[in-house]
Amino acid sequence: MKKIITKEHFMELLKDGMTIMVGGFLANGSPERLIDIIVESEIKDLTIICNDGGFEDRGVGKLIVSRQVRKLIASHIGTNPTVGTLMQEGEMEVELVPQGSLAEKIRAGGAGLGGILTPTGIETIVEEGKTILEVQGVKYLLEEPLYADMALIGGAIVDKYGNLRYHQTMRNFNPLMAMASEIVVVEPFRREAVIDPEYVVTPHPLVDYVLEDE
Amino acid sequence: MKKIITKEHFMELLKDGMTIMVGGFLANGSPERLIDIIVESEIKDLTIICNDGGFEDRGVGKLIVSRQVRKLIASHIGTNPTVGTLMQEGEMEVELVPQGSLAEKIRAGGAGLGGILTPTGIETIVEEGKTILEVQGVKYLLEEPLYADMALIGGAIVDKYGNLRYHQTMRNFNPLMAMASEIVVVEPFRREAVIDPEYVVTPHPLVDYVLEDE
Amino acid sequence: MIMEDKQIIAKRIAMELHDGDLVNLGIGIPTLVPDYLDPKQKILFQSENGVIGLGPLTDEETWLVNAGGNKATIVPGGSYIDSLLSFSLIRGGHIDVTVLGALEVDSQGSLASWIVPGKKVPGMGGAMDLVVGAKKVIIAMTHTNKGRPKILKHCTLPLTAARQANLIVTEMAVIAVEADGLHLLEVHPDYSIEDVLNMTDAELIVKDVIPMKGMKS
Amino acid sequence: MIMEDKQIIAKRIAMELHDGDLVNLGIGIPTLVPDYLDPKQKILFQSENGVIGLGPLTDEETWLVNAGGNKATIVPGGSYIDSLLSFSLIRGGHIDVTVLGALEVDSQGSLASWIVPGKKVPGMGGAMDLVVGAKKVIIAMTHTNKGRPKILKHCTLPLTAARQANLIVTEMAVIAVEADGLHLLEVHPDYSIEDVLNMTDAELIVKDVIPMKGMKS
Repeated sequence: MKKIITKEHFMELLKDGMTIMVGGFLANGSPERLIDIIVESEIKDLTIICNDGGFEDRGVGKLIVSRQVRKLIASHIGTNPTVGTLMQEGEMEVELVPQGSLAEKIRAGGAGLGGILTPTGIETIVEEGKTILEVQGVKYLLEEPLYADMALIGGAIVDKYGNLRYHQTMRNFNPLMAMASEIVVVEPFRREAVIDPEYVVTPHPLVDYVLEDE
Repeated sequence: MKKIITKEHFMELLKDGMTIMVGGFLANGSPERLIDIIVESEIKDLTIICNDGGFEDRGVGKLIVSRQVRKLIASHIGTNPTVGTLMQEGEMEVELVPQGSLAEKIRAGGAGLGGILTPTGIETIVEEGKTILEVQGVKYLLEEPLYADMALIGGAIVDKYGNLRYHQTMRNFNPLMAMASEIVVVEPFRREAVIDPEYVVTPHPLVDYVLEDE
Repeated sequence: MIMEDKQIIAKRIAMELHDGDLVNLGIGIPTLVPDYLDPKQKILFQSENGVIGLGPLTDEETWLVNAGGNKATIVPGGSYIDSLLSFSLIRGGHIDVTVLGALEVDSQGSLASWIVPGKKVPGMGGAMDLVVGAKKVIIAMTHTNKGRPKILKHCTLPLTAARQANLIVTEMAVIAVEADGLHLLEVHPDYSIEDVLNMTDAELIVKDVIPMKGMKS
Repeated sequence: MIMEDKQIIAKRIAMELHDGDLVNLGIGIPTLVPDYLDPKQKILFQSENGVIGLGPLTDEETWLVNAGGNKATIVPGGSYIDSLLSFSLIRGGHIDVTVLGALEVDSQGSLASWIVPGKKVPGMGGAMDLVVGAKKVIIAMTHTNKGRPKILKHCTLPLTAARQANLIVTEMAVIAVEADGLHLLEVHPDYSIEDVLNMTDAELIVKDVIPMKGMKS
């Protein structure tokens, strides 16, 4: 049985300046309750790694609107106008990464790799400042690993051991992030007694905490 | 519904000099019937990519005993004495790759990557002839992608669409190889009407052929 | 019935899809393509956020969304995958066709679609991986933007990828990107070849042009 | 009851495992370690071929095998994974302890275990990834081979990895690999410190040595 974590205990884990990975794709599969607690905590200067900027009232977008984010690493920010505003005001730094490269960078962090070579971004501004290597006659960009202090996992069906699988498209980045962070906190979408060993997506040793039900 | 392939049709796909990936770990999850058909076909000069050399009477070991293999790429060959014999006689080339690097090389081939950087093998003879890169102060080996003409998949539970999941530990290298080959042929371990969309491991567009039942 | 420009584009692109194809549709015009497919055709759609076998939109309660975040369905035989496998399929050449919009395409097949510096920075999302990885890249876009050509000698905006587009479909024309340049293949019956040439900044190779398939004037 | 050398090693290593640890056991001596664990201890075993929560061996019909290819079981809460995730966990530092045999270990913690050139070439299997990736690497081996020390100043065989071993457990001694060299921590009651020094080629730092935990003379 994984440690059930209360809202209060989760708040104690939060610190200014943390790097936090947040699952979800346009907030689908994002852990909304955990995000709300971070908003309430008022910690600041966060680096957030997420597929996108979410919406102003959903997903990581709420952290951006509350001005707790110093840097956002994402593939897409078009759905949250506040991101653009804060960027222009110089209040928040945004690092845009192609979605497939973002997935690979997070996986590399979780899998102990020093990076991966991708053809994506070659001859675009994405290659600026990055190492280019030629392998078997083709040019690739070296994308380096990402690792975070904490991962917040949503969309998860959680069993009593803390094993996870995911509901529908809420899977997205969640299983990758559960590999690539020091502390992994899960907000259950639903509970199941025991997930069949064949169907587990994230094995329970990767999970540190499961948020208690409301 | 995927194309059901007969023994005769499968034989027509076989050619001298092919590179073939074969799933399985010490023959657990290896497609024994497909291997037997290759033995019967008498094609030769094969390059076989498999976790290990199997046994003399099980798994890819049968292809080695029948002297159809020119080169074996594997992580372990200790369970099949014929491998050592053929190596010493200069009849067969063996490229030993750390098991985790072998998995990454196959994945890189299937995922369109130019390779991955791994700390495994640094300061050992595995690094010979390979590019070494330093990232964030740590040295890594560049392991390049592997791609094959054909993948032979075993241990698979196959549904009517050709979706796959795998029975117990027979999963091993099978899902990786199904991504990294021009032609993917599956030998079913068992059939299921429809695999739940949440439980599919290898989506059916990756599968070209399913071997007919005996 | 008069078709709007975007419907013309979607209808024509639908004719480029074939049984057994695994297809990724970008947001915007590409999402209209399925409206013009014969239901008997066996086209399978991939959604970058993690679906093989995306079905039509729905109003039902569901947590299945498409790449635009809209509630959708899954077809029989479909599956859910994570972002890693989704982009491994995309970058690894397992997607037969990707259809996406663009702000500019040039004579080499380079395209720009994700940023207008100083104005609009939505981000590249999955577009860079899709155009690099898919076997065939079809650009679905209006021929001009406020009267200005979008098919240029050289892209002026930051690229999504260099030399990756294979086919450009607009409301005026179908243009193939070949090693020797852009070939004008088809022209919509409402326009002349000259109209197309006038509205195109890039050189077009004009040889054996036919009326746009499936269109009436 | 007189314990065999390999049982001494396994029993002592069992004391190094703690509740909540995710542990990978190599073939040979390491597979004996679970025999000496208290069933109440919550140690989870990972098998490189794709199991989280490997249980005891079995004679029942099953397709679940361990890394030695032997029929085994899975504990409640366990899961099956593919080789990619298995080695991502291994290389990514998600395994707390790996226990494996070696032919040689040296004063820097470098080890050789997978090849005797010209004689035996079994291959490295998963060993190279395991020793590089696991948080703690415990070497389980007999102190000598045919009377010759296996703990050397410098390995003579091709390495499995450089500077990765953390603890060496033999039937004679427990030795920690630290930045300043090898520390002799414990000596089995059947041997003296001098016996251990005589049978060890590498320098050992001898300070506060205690009798090997859990052993009687």
